[in-house]
Amino acid sequence: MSSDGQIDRRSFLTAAGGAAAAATLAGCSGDGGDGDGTAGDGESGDGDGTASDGDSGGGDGASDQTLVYARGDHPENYDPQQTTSGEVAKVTNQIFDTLIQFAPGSGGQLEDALATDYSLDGTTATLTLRENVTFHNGEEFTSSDFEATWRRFTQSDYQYYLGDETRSGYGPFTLGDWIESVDASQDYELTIELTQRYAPFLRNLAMFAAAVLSEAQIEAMGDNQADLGTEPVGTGPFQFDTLDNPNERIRLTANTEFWGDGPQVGTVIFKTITENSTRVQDVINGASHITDNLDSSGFQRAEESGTATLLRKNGINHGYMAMNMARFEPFRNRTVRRAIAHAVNTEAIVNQIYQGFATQASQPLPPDVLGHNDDLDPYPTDKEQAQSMLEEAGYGDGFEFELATFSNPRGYNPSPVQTANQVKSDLEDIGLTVNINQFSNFGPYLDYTSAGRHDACFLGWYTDNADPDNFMYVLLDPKVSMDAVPDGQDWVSFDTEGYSTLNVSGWANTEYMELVREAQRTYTEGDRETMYQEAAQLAYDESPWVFIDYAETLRAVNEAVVADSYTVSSVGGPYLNTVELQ
Amino acid sequence: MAAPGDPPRLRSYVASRVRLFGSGLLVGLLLGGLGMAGWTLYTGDARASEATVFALGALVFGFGLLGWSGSILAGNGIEAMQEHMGTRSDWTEKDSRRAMARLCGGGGGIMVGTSVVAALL
Amino acid sequence: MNWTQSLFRLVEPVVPPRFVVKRLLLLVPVLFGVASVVFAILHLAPGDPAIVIAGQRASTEQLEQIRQELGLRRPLWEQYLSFLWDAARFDFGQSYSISRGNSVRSVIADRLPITLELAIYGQAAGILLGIPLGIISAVKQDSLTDHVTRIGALTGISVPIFWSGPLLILLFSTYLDVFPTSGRIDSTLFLPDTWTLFGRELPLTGMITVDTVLLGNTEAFLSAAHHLFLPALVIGVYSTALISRMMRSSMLEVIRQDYIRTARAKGQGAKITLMKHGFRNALIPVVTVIGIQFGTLLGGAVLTETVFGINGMGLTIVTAIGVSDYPVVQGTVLTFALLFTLVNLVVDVTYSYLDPRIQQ
Amino acid sequence: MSTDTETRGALGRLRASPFLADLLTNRLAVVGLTIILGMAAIAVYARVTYDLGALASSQLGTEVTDRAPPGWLGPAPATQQLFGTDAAARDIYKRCLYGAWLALKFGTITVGTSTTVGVGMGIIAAYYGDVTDNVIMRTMDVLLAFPPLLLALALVAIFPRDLGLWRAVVALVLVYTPRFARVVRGAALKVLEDEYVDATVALGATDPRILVRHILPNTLAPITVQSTLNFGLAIIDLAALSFLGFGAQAGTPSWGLMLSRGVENGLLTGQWWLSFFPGLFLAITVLGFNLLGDGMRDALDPRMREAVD
Repeated sequence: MSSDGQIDRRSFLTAAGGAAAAATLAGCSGDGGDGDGTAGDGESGDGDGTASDGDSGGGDGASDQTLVYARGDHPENYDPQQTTSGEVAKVTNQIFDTLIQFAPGSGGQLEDALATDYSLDGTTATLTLRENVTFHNGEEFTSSDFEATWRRFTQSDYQYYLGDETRSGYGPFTLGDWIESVDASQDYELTIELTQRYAPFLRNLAMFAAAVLSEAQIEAMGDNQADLGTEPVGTGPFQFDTLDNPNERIRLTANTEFWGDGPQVGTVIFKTITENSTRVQDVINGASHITDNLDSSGFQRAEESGTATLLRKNGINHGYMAMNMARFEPFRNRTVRRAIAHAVNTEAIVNQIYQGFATQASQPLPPDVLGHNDDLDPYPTDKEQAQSMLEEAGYGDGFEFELATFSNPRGYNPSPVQTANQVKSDLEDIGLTVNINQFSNFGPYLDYTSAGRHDACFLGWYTDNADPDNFMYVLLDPKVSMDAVPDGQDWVSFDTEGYSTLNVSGWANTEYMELVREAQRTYTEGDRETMYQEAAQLAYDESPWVFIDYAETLRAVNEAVVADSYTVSSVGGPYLNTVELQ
Repeated sequence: MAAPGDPPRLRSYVASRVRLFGSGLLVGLLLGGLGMAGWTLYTGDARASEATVFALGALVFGFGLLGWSGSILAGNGIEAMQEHMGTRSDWTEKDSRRAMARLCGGGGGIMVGTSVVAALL
Repeated sequence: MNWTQSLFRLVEPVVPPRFVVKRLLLLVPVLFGVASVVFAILHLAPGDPAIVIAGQRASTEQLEQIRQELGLRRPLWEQYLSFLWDAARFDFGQSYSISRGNSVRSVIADRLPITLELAIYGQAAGILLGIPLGIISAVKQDSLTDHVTRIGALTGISVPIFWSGPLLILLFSTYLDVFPTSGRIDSTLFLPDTWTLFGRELPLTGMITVDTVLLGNTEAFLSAAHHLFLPALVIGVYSTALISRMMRSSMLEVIRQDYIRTARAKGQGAKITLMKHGFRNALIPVVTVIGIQFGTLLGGAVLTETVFGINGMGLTIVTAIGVSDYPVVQGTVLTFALLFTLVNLVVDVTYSYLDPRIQQ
Repeated sequence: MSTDTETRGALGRLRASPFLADLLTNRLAVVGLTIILGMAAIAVYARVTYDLGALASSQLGTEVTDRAPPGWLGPAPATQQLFGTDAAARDIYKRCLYGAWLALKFGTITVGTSTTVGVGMGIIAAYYGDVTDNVIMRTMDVLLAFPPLLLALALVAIFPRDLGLWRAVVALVLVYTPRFARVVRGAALKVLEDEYVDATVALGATDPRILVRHILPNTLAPITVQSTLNFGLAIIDLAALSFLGFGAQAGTPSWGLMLSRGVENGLLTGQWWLSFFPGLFLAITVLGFNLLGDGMRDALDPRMREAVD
């Protein structure tokens, strides 16, 4: 690690380039790479990877191979605390480790990472940390690194606090809102005191934003904390080497001292191809090995080619259309909402617009998440029934409303404009007039929806931590106090004290709110499951949203990648440490 | 150009420019003040009105400044080119400069007027 | 006077330094003018920067905190003045999302050369092909050559870049697989940040075809040229079409001028007449118009970069508008304006070479 | 230079209509005119025959296949879906035809408005002169100095989004108006210099009369050329704004939007018909206007012909 906190980006890159040219592994001073890795090897045997001893030892032999990962965007800052972008997380997950991680290929099971033992009891979380883990800069990992990480992210009185405008919204969301204090008095014991009982907390520790940074680096960065993302230093399987912004690439090299499995390749290059189908073509040609964010036509094309395989997995996400009860009066009538749910042909949306790479949604929680209610089926499309329900509700003559939509594809809604058009066509059939209000920019779009200015809108959610709370409480609880909801009313206005604008339908069903709030504090898995299933039933019946789809996680992989060495995960990852090339 | 030790010419040099800019400024002040007050009455949101009217003022001001410097910068070239091509649009650098100075004054006036009214409200 | 002599006269140092200095000084008000316009545009544009920064996961209090931090709650004149001050130092702070946490200055430093490279190839093609084509077309007015050139030029400006570009990609990249679909260089080739000249380390230009030559890396140069071919072709055709049209009408006008007719009457050969009087005079409006057309070319670069996924200033501004990364929008717009002004300044100076009368 | 007399000559010529004769002998201009008339016929046909709502709404969930190749390529009968269907299973052929209507409609609105406003400003500037002239024309000059597409992008970013396609139209009107104002002012000044206008003023003619009776007719020729040339540019710029996502609203069968959706939904995976046909219509139409405009300019400007003896 450079001792000079003032080092600027260009001279840093020069240093890194020089280091690469000398075939050393770059840190700022390059000393991490030359270090003797005995301690690391010993430790990795302790973990889950029995094969890794041999691999780490023989890693140098396999190290000349280069894995190329193609993606759609090239952010230029790889600080896990400054981003909300999945594109950044893909890279930081290679460089950094979290205390606990999502097991590769699982639907969000937790497993050991930098902590070998962890428990949550009441408002206290206790973790035992892995010993003999070193950062890429050669510093040893201890509990004070986590403390510094947390303080940099959330504590404005900390000397090296990242700053309100620099840190991402994940700061409070992941750690800040929940952690009261961190006790790092012992090097390998960590005690975290929470502000309240909070069941998803351990899962939050596995989120990419909770990645552990090096305290030594934080201190060395001094007042230039924002620059940390151009020279990230972590404990992960790959270490940062070169950031080539003009050509939109980033190069990582193997960390031979990695505590866990692998890495099996010497170099990983993340390259950028904006156009989805071009990216698939690149994998088919073998110019890159793995790519993500496929669209349906790219998927078909890869499927037909003989050189690439396709991996698909249920995703943990949800695309929906929210009906804003706080603004648009007819939506306050449950029968109207249910009629709309019956009219929108989600089957056509999922099978034709999304080409079958998503499944119809039936409830807020996607499958594979604790508390998903298997008894619920998507609303069947039945326009006659929808029509008669409208008449029953007194809206037989129809009405007119605005449907706001973003226009650039997002994972849970790969074709928003077409989807909006489909909804418009479907609702026309039952006499409703839909005016599509299309936003080309996502930022102003969120601005608009979180101010509650829409009648109805498309939105969606990717899970952060695969916890049901992350959908049920975050998206559908208004987070106002129970007393703020007037009697006999199941919505509140957006300016209610404490209102969370993530709830874009204004829904405030007290029965539902009690359930999910109780579940948030419940640590017994079985009890939580029952509560969420009940809450899901309620959401289904009340239908504040039209539940549209759960999109699949899709990856195209070139034949050069050894079969099964790459595992698709719907949360966390990609796990490139295990990937082998032929 | 006015040389030092040539006060009357300097005075007229300055005065003519002040007159140009000033006339614009006065109109701008009026527009800005009235615009700000009127817009606030209409929308009921002083902060948003200030942002809108002030930004419009900045737009006019920037536009004027750009035109002013642009006229001098490209003036000779454009005049000569038009003479050369015989388009005869009577474009002169001086006219352009003067018109732009007025615009500049107007934009500046709107910004000042808005800020004053915003501070009073 | 023969052809070489007239060429030589072109490079004679006839422009007084004062002329240039005065123009350079005027860049200051230009910068402030553009900065004011940019300030206005961003304050009139919809959208709240705080939500852009914090994202979907932020709470209302955090948003308010960020607004305070960004100074969005200060009076506008204060925001305006501090913005001007920052603009004067070319400091737009940090990018909100494209390159979050990095300075806008470094984003621009990375991307400007990319656009310049594309624009230079486009402009060069336009000048090298467009000017001769325009002359030939004018000299042989109404001949077959003229018709073909004119139809070609008209087609060139009529076919949208956002149609021809994708079609070329489809044909040459997807079907024939002779050109890469995107990127600027093979993904496994990395270049160092400096090159060495007589033992001294110098920074690279950022223009990849130049850099690879400076580094003497043939493989990388070929790869870069291979990647650049299609985009350069698209913008080159566009620029050639623009300039040949201008050159033709300008040349026609000069040809008809009396003194040329007189010269011809004296019995000199038609070709010599053209070279001697026509070319230089015809070039005068063309040079000026090339400057103005540079703006159109920048517009073409925006579309070309969008189509080919080239990460230059054009794609940056479209993306930045798309994700509401306001500091980047400010920086790129200002850079575009300065670039445009500088090019016109160069044009102005060139122009005074060609026509010393205007230096006064 | 003897520009004045020559230009006056050109205007005189126009009155006696050798202009039209010149134009019609220019084969390229005739081709251009034919293309435009053909497109106009298509536009009117599409407007009368098809229902915009039906063309805009998604056909998914019906028996029509989405992204079906053109009939003459694929398994379907050759007459079916001449240009194939798009990602929402809509008939590209019909949408392309309707696109002609939209392009000509919005092109006419854009160019018509900028012509009207530009002519107004130009004439006013020329007639009143002095401060009015300076303020109007100098503002126009600054607007002219901005790169057109970049200026339009910046303007589109400020306008309220609910304007939809009108946002792009308004931005382009602002981009084009100065061109007309400048041309008209130049032409009007020449007319004003003629003694006979002075004579009419002396006889007590009112302002509007002079404007309408004397100035306007004499500026018609340059305005027409300018409008024709800018018509092509307007259509292409409107399409470019739609392509970049700042123009036409979802589902509208506008060529620019169809093109961008087509590129996104399938060009690179071989479904070229999604974007090829809208682009072809766009390019042909623009070419038509450019051919005609060029021909008109040649026919109008006598210097061009004198040049070659």
